[in-house]
Amino acid sequence: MKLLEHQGKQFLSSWDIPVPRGIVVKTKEKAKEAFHEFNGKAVLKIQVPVGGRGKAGGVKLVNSINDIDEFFAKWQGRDFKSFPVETFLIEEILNIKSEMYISIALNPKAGGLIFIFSREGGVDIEEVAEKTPEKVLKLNLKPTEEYKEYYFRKELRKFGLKGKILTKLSRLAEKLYLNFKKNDLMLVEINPLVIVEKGEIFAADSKIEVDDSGIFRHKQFQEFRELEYITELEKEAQDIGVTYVKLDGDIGIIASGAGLAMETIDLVNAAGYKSANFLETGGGITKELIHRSVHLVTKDKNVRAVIVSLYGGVNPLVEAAKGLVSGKQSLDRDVLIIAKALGNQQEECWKILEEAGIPILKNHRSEDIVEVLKQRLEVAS
Amino acid sequence: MKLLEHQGKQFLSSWDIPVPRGIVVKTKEKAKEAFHEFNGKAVLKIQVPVGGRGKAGGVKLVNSINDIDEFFAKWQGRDFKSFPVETFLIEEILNIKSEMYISIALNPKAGGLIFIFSREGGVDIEEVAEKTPEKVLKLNLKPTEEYKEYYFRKELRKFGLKGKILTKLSRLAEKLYLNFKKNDLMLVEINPLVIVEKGEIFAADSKIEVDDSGIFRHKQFQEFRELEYITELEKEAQDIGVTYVKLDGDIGIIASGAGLAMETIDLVNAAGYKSANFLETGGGITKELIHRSVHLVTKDKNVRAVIVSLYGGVNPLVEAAKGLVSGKQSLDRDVLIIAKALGNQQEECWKILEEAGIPILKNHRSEDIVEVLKQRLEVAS
Amino acid sequence: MSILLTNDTRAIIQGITGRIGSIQAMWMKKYGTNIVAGVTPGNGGTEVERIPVYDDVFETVEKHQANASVIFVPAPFAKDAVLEAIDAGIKLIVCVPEHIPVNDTLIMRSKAQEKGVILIGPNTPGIISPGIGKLGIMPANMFNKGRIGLLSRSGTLSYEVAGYINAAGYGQSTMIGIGGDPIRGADISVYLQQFDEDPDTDIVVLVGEIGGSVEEDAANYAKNMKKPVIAFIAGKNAPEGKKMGHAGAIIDGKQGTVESKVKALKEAGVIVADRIAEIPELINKLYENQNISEIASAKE
Amino acid sequence: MSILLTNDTRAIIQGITGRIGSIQAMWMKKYGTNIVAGVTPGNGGTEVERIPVYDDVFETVEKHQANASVIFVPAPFAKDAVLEAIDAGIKLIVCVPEHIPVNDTLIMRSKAQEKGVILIGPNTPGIISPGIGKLGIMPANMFNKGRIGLLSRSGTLSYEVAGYINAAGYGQSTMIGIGGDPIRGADISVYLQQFDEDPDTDIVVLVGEIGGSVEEDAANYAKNMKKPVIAFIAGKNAPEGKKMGHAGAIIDGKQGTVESKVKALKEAGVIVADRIAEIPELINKLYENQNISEIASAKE
Repeated sequence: MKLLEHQGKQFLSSWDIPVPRGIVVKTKEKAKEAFHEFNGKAVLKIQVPVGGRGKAGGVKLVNSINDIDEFFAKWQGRDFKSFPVETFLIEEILNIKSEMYISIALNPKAGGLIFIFSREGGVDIEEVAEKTPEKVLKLNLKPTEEYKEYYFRKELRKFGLKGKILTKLSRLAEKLYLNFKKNDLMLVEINPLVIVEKGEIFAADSKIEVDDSGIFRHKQFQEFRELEYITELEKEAQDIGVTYVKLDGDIGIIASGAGLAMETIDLVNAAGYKSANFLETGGGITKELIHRSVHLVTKDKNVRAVIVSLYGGVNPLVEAAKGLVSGKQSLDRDVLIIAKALGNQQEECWKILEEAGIPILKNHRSEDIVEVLKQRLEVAS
Repeated sequence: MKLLEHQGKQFLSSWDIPVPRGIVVKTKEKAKEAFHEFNGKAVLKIQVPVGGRGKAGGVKLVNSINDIDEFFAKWQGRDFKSFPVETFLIEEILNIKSEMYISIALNPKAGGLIFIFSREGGVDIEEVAEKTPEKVLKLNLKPTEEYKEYYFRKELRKFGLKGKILTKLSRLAEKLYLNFKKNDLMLVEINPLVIVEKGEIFAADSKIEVDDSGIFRHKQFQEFRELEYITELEKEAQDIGVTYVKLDGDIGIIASGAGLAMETIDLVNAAGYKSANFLETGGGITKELIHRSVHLVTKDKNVRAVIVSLYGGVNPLVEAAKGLVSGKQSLDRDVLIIAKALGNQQEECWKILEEAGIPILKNHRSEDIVEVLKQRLEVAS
Repeated sequence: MSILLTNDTRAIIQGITGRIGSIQAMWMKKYGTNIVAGVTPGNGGTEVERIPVYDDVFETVEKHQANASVIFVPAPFAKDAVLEAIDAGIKLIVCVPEHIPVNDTLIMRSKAQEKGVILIGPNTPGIISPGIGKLGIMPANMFNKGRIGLLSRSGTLSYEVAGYINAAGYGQSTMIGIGGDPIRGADISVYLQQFDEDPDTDIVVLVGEIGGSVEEDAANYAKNMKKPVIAFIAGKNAPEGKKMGHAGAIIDGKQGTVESKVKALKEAGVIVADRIAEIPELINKLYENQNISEIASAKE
Repeated sequence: MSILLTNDTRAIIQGITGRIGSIQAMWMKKYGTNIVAGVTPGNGGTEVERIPVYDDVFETVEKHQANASVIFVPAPFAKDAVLEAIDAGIKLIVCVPEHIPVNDTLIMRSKAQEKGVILIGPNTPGIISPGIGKLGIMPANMFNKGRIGLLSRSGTLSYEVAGYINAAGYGQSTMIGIGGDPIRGADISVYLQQFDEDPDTDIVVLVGEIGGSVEEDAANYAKNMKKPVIAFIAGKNAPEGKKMGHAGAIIDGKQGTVESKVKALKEAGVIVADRIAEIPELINKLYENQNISEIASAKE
């Protein structure tokens, strides 16, 4: 789960990390009202769970009510990278002396965490990292060790930092590290980390990603979960306990594994069709889960056919078959559903589907199910 | 800081460890009222921060209002091992199947913690441990390791435990261990740990000792600190920031170190006098601290003389001298005060004391200060 | 022979009394897997599928010389179950559950590596050595005994690939689902090395997918392998994996796309299949063109 | 020579800019101690008593080859300061603060032992090698150079004993306050061994007190020492130390009283003084009766 900037800053602030004074608004009117508290100038930012908004004009210095009107004209009701822009953050202007970069992230390659710091932060940090890697501190952190503030202090010192600013940064690093572990995060990133004229540091932006699998042990994120910035259909998928991803074709895909789903998409697309979405069921399939999944993938009215591809390991294929039948029968429109199922209980499963008139492929070849799709669609048209 | 039984049980309960249903009362009337909630029988226990009350009749099964009258007649307003009996706990009777012993304690010898368990708990646990050490599990726990529930399970299994009761105990052990570390405890002990007929476990008693030096990072204990079961003079000492221990003679002792205090007591007693108390100043002496210390040790009206023995390392001897003078001058009665001071700034210190007419010994010999005491007291009488 | 799961394997099932654990115990036993015991704390002394159940893993090592374990305890408790197995001296652990917090996996992985334990998963269908046994949830009828070593990030896709291999008349020496989570217990190189040294494996088939760097790591190891490796990467049309903030880009650089993986694999001499259906043919060619052991020695 | 604090010592002061740290820096420097640097994070680049201040300990090791540290940071931060010194490669650490949580001390002690660091304290006056230097808060004028090794649980009592030793015309090779808390960094045996091996120490004087088991541990080590040991135990009339619950009794058995300590020491061949004032006489006797090196070799 990705937190929005203002949500992330709420956490940073609760960890005693200074953030600029800011107000969250949903409407232009509220933005104008809030603007009065910022002495005639402020920064206005769209709140979306994805990067790149700065370069797209989603972050703007506003000096007047006019500027606010313009910003809302540009953004309100629009999408940014397919996320509807619904929330805005209006913030005080910082007296920037320099911009740095700091983060703790999961590092799958090393099987641990990584601490990244650069004295040159901002939107071009990737470029800094690529062109002048010597300017970027990357420290792998072992999962079984406990790193103390002095460890970060020692390493940051080598980048020419000294005195008050050094200890401010090392303490910040330790806070991010401890809270990363304590809260089951995948990423906590502050870019830019702003040093103001007086030497104080501020988190001018915030990117926090929470490990969905760890949320069960963190009440504070369970509330955010409710507010998570996802579509209605993604919410429904969460509720069912499946993963749903929208694409832009007309063939729906339900598969009992992410790999199988991706493979099916590739084959559907290679055959000249386009996938409308994919839904991955994960392990514990029930009749109910499949029933609701069928309804979910067909909510998109473009969907004219659905491929259901299942392997029965933990999944009871008989349950799946029953859910598929009841799901199809309760749809309010006619959608072609074809299935492929192998594994434990495969014969019983096939029998149920055949009796309900759902075409069922009895081998492992996903190429063949796409072939079946092709034939059926050609027949239909 | 030692928690009283009912305070300790409050914590155990907050860690999801079952404790018998109980009510804390201060008066006989409240006890009788509470008794009605226990179906005609209950256990009544005096609440004191010291062991041995069971053998002294401080824990009693009561079957009637009469029993309660008797118990209060015996205890209310009395002392137990010099602690005034002020609070009582009335508790439900458990249907005891067996009594076990479990604890986690600091083990200075091994530089770590120790987990102790015995299937035979109760008041005679020391005897069990001495006579049949094979019945007592003692596990040293290293400070840098993290012990999991399965570690305790594996070790407890070797004592013939199995199934539900085994995992109940191993989970209990893990809870005690984790909370010991988390809360900066010195001891958490449940004796007896009662297994009732249905197989559930209950903490029938509770001994928790908190590390005073760790309390600053535990808000929950700071509240208890206020309620701590200590005398008025001990509270005053805590407030000043010194250690005060009451003895039963007539010579007060103030020393800048526990060892020096003990040595002075030994010499005073060897010379045929008896020490009334000792007050250890610890490190950061101020004028104020010594001033108040002089008042504290002389609050006991038996005190007819005070020996003040100081070494100046961190302690500024000049400050001490000023505090001694102002302390003595503001006393409302005449008490002989003699001093011995060596270390940094010793000359200035001596000068102040001499000018104020306080006898001052200028060498290291505590035997000599006792000699001075002797002479002065003989002159006085 | 096979790798990791062999005739010497004496396996236990942690979480055997659970809903999934008990059903899977039945399937694993039915398949002939040498399951010597089960563990569910609190249920010691009972039985599941005539498998004796103990309160802790240590006891199964003492009494049954257990040396492998498959984990079916719920995700929140999986870490401690794995640590218990490691501490008890188990040397092969198959961690099936999905949704284990990544911080837990980091700890499991570190401890396993420290003690020389091979930890498969988490979020894995497990390991199957056809004809010998299976530790995991894969349907046994998807796999045939043979001389192809199969590694897959995706469980279901491994069944699909095995189907193609079987249909072509081949089979698997061992199939391992390496786990679908971002962090895995054992590195891919561990499995590749095992297959490379296994006298009963001729060819390794690797089923990868977009994201992460497993395939790049595999390419790196494959450079020095004696045996041929065929790879397939799923996800050409999958939406781009979201990088984590700027940090993701700084750590990974340009890795993680299908293109970068295919490039790395090809440069390492790995044969890359464009579609799964091509795999049998590629195997055929390897067997036809020359004796496999010659292939191996030619690369040496 | 002396032990631990010698002419090779290059010491730093952690917490040098604090109220106590800066005053004590002055006293230590005045006494001639080789203080090469101070450390207070955030104050790097400044000076205290003309001692250069750095932001971290590592830098003092790099630039000044520091090998010893005395800690004056407040108790809540002492643990991390000690761990920093250990990680930076410091080999002798004197931890002065009192009221350090015992759980913190346990960690400091473990890490120090793991890395072969001698950690004196916490809650110690420190160490002084008269004529060479002092790391700690003891008033220097209490100690004279000489050939008696002095160990004490109590700071102030060590000054008292040193006074008696000086008055008799002797002095100290080194005095160490081992620390007044229940848990100490270095075990008493470490110091006894150092004194036993030090060519400039003839006799060891140990000042103990009731409670704990340090004196029993010392007795145990003294059995095999070459040099004579004189001990004094304070607290005959002190109120009995409170045992911690039943656990205290189960752990310690009958240890911890003056009687048990005196008994253990005497059985180990340690000379026990009944009063501090007796100590000079006992030293006299040891020197008079025979050549000290003969005493040593006789025990060998």
